[in-house]
Amino acid sequence: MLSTLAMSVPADSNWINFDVPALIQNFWSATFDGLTFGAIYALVALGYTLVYGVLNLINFAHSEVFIVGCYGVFFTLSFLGFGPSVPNLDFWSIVLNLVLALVVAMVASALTAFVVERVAYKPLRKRNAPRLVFLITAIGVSFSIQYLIFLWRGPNPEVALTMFRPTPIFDVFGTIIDSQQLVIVLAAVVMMVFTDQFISRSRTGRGIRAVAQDPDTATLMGVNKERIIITTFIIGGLLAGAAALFYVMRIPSGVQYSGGFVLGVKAFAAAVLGGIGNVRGALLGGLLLGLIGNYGQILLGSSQWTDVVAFVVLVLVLLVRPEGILGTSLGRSKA
Amino acid sequence: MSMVDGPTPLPGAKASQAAEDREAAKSGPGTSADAPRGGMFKSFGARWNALPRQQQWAWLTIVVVLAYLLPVINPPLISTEPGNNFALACFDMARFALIAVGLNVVIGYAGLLDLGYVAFFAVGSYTAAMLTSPDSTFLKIPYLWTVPVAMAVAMFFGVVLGVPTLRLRGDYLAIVTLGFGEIVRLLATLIPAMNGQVGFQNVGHPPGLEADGTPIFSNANGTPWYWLVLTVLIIVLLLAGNLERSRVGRAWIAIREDEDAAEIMGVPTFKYKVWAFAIGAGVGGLSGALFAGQVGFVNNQKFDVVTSILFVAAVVLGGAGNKVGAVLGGALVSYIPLRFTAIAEYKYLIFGVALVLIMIFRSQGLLPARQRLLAYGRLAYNRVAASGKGGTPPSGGAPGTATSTEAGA
Amino acid sequence: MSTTEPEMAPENERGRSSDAPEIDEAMMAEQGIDMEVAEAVAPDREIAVEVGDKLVEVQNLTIKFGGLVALDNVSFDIKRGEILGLIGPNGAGKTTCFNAMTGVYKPTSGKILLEGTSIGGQKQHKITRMGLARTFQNIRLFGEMTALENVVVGLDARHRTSVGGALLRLPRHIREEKSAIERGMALLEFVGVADHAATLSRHLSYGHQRRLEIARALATDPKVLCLDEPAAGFNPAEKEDLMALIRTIRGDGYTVLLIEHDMKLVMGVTDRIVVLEFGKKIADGIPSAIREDPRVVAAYLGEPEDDVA
Amino acid sequence: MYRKKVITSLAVAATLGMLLSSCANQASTGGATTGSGNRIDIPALTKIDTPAGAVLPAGDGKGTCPSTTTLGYIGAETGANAQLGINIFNGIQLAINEHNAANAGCQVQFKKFDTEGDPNKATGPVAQAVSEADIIGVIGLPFSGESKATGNIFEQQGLVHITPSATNPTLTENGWTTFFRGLGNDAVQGPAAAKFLTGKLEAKKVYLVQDDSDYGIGLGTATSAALGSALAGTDKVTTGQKDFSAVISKIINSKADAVFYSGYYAEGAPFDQQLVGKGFTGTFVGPDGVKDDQFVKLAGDASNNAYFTCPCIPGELIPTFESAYKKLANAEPGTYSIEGYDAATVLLAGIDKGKQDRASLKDWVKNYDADGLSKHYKWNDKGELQAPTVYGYKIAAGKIVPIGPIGE
Repeated sequence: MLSTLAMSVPADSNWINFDVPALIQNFWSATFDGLTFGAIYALVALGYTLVYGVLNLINFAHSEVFIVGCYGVFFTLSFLGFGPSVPNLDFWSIVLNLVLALVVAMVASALTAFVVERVAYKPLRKRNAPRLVFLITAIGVSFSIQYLIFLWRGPNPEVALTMFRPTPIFDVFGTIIDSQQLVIVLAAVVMMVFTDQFISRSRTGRGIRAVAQDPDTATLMGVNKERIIITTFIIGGLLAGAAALFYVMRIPSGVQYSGGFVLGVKAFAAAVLGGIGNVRGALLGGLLLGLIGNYGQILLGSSQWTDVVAFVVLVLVLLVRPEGILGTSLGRSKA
Repeated sequence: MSMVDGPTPLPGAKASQAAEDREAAKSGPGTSADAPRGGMFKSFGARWNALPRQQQWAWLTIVVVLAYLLPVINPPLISTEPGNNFALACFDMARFALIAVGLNVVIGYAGLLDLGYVAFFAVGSYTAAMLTSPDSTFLKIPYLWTVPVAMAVAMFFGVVLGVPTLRLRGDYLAIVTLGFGEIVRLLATLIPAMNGQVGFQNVGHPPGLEADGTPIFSNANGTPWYWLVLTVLIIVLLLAGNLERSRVGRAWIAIREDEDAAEIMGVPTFKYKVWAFAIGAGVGGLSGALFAGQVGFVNNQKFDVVTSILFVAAVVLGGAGNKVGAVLGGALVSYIPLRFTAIAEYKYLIFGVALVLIMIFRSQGLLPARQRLLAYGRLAYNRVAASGKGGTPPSGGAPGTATSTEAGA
Repeated sequence: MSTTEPEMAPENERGRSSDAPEIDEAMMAEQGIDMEVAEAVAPDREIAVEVGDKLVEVQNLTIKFGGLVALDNVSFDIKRGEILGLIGPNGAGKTTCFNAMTGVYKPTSGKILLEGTSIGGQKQHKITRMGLARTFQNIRLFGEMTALENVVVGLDARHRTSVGGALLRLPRHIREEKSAIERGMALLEFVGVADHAATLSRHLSYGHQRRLEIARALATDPKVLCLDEPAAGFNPAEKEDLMALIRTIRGDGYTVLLIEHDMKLVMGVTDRIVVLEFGKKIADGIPSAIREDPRVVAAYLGEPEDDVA
Repeated sequence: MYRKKVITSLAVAATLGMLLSSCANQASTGGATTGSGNRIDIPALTKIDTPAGAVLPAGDGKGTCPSTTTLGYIGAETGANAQLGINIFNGIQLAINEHNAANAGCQVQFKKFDTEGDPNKATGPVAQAVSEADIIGVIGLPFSGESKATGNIFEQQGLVHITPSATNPTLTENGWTTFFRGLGNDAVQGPAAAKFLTGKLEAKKVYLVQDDSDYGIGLGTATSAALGSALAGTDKVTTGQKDFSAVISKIINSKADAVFYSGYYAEGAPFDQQLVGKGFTGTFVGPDGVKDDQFVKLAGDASNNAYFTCPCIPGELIPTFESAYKKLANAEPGTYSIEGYDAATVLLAGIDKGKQDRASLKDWVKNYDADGLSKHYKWNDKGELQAPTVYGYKIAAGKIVPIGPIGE
């Protein structure tokens, strides 16, 4: 695609420059920043992947499940007195407040996911509707939630919330890793490992895998399909709520009605990149997408390239591995 | 996926077999066929198909004449004035209808979910702009020539995108097309020759001057533009009808219904998917070029994912797979915010809620799809009906179209 | 019903001009047809009357999925003009073999030749055009199309109209569309679904759907017609009709490959039977011989027939 | 400033060239206490004089005109760009109300047309407006894109229009005789900003970051040219971008002591916030697109290092305008409210002088030469103001306050 476009452009415009020195100079900071954002992508991507695994549905409304979580964080922390300034609190009070915000966000997101499932998808499932219908419904739900928030909160982002001032922790290859990056990456990875173990070990997890593999047989074997589906949506919601906290931590002024959409698209791309339906694929895809975007924008000289690079890589990966890097396997084995 | 382990492709075929057999025996063949397709539209479709050809022709002529006269009549309740010039509103409705008809080929016929359709519209717009605007460094050609060029360029992009990605199935295609749409928009920003948000001014228009020296196709003059797009729309509808009632249309529907089975029945599915993509892209490019000519200014705004999704919404609202439905859906999606400017704030919310409600309660859209896939089907079906054994032909299923000229029905 | 003797050759020698079996005649009379299926499917085609030569050769076919060997070095032939049954217990590899022949799976090793040309690695639609058509175990009609349209999709495999030709309604398009209606209706009459030509296929009864699948496959003008458990879900009377139909098809000069669980049907209609078990061929012979074969008996005793359908 | 960002309230008022930056001696109160020692403290302006002879909408009260005489506003009323439009048409409404109250014999009508600020939607409303013969003058369109798309329609119909906020320099290169710009364009602001950075702010190495908008690119180009050797590097960001870590690491590695962000506050605010969060201690300067209370809200504490440039006038320092506006709109005057007010005043003065058809009103504006509340209005033959001014602003106690004209 790039080459064809390049041909159609007058020769005088060298609009692609590879700035290798800049990449070398900024390599480690790009890596750590990419991993931080990638971890957030990955948490949201899990929600897409789980629902896709069980229902074969791209839950386009998941980005709104996420943004509702962001508003949960915003209202909780605003209520607790957080604002644009660095809070004047001791370490444990901050931790306590953040945990509270985390819980509220997770509950808010999970509740949204639950309502979306019940109101929009369940009636369709009952009628055995074609998949396009599900997808359009998902898009409709996404628009509805987004613009409900728009009408309620207006077009502007909410006031910035600073949770704590990032302090340097490590110095790796001359680049500082700060406390914020560390908190986000560690917490996200812990949550994902927990989710992975839950899916593969617990009784409910086995049920999820069984439904993903073959809903009809799973039902015959005594698995309550409806309960599994709703559980899957709720797990996705909980993770999206957690992602919301880290997102607001990273981008304090990112709470906005439309804030979820772009991130949702990226997270979905991450899920596809890693292999949709695959829990570990979501982690891998998220981190990779974060890294690729960051390297790409530095190499090509402007952050306007981030999405172009990310999507081009996604397309290329899909051409080589049509089912993503790790393949689709939430209990599914395709011949 | 394995071919044999999949779910029963015709849901409940086995389970409901006995019931259907009984019903069929009782009521005679054919009559139960389209029972689920209820509602007032069904009776309309049935009545329409029952009309003799001459009457269908007469009604069609009236509808087309009324459509042409729409901006001249400027009917009081329907008019978008005083907020928006009604002739231009008509133009916008026709443009949206044209886009929806093109996208309907991709989504409605071939069942390929394209979430980046706006990219082809953008390619068409930019082609027309860059070949006519004084802000561009390219060679300049008369505007009317840019229209076929824009179609060709958009089709080329359709093929370039389609060949690698159409091997992917369903949802992967959705994300890849969505990504492609974003890439085109971002490249319009990144490539200096495409002028980013600065854009191209004074895009060309068809020749001709009014008595007072202003161009007939001035961007303030909606009526000639509307007539132009309406004419193009009718031609595209006729051609789409031709394709629908040919092996091409049958191949598309077969792919939509069961891609593996289609391939095994000898349909070169990949080739026809690329064709669907290319034809859809061509119509998108065509509408883009017409739009660029009317507005006279093209920049990188408004070629975003949300616009793509509005296009999809137009197709689905009208009834995916039905080209007349696509016209209706496209026109409505454009008309409602222009007419009810007071509710502009709410339009996306209304869209969202409407999409959900329509999908839940009327998932086949306002005008449910029923393609007529045989150019001479009426001959055969009439024979079946006449033989007395077949009962009445099913309402939607009596493809009463023997010539392409009815495509606009 | 095991009347079929190993008299494959004599019956087939009658080839296209054979007298149709009586059931078939009755059926055709009932529907007022006086046209043979070959006439409808391929009016211009020379049906090869020479029988007995190898039409399809499966040579040392092996298919592996990961570590699992689904087919292990299987070889057999389909001779022109015969009805070959492919049987075996569940999981024996019948459907895998079938899918390999129709291009769904790629052979890990070995070859499949149709009239001496390898079909391995060909695209599925090309294989269909080479002359190999199939039906599906679980019906896969195009649900939103009428019965007639379904059949015409099959006929399109032999059409040569281009996209441009269809767009502009060039003469070839018009010619092909007109003949498609005639031939499609003839095929529907042949399988007995003509009354429902205008009915959406998803609204057809189960039996009609099965028959329509056969008509659609026949429409592609195959050299070999592969039927994947065509009698699944049929009652005995329907099975009788189906057997008659298959015989008529063969009688008109088509070669048929039949996968079936129902032993009665297989024994009643086939000329020859290949038996698979655990991915290996364990027997190959005329029905009466297969019936006596101890290994086949053992294989089937291991799994009661009731479970199989 | 012409694009899709909502600008919320910040009072802006005006004087002309005679503004007294010298009388602005009061130190800023509190607030700006972030302790980067290398930051220059420039005192805030507290009051400015309005020109004594400023033309006001009321005029002499003796105007007469037909009751059908109508002025139009065409621009965003709804959508994401609504706030800017509301600021403008409230300013216009105020001017018309004052005029009609004082001139019983001339009751001018006011009609609004909604474009959502979208060039693709603008032709419908503009075509509608020009087709209504009673409309003899228009204030609009606020954004450059929509102005480009529709300028020729006004030209064809000879309908004069004054944009209160579209700043793209090329708009006056089209040969349109009906287009007039009521403020300085980007080509004026860029050099002023560069001079402000290297002069008053004493920056040695300036890193310039621009967004992908028409505005950001144009202003960025003008500024970087004027910065010359003080330019330490440039980068581009995207509208809607949330994460700026890659840009920031480049800036920090470049050891720049100031950043000029050529774009809008929606990206500028999180950018500055993340910049400071990553340990950047230099100053941050943004143009009128960034100068907004939303910036302070979104950037939080980080905004203390921020300065702004704007071709707009600090309207909140003109008490009469501020109180009248508040009474009408129940809100503080916003960015470009006074530009809308002044533009309407120019047209109303013409109507009172008997210029009551499109042709004569156009000539009136063309030859206009008088003070408005915010500045002196006299256009050159292309439709640009002859003497626009650019103001500098800073943040004090969480508020944006003017620090006087820059770039002179």
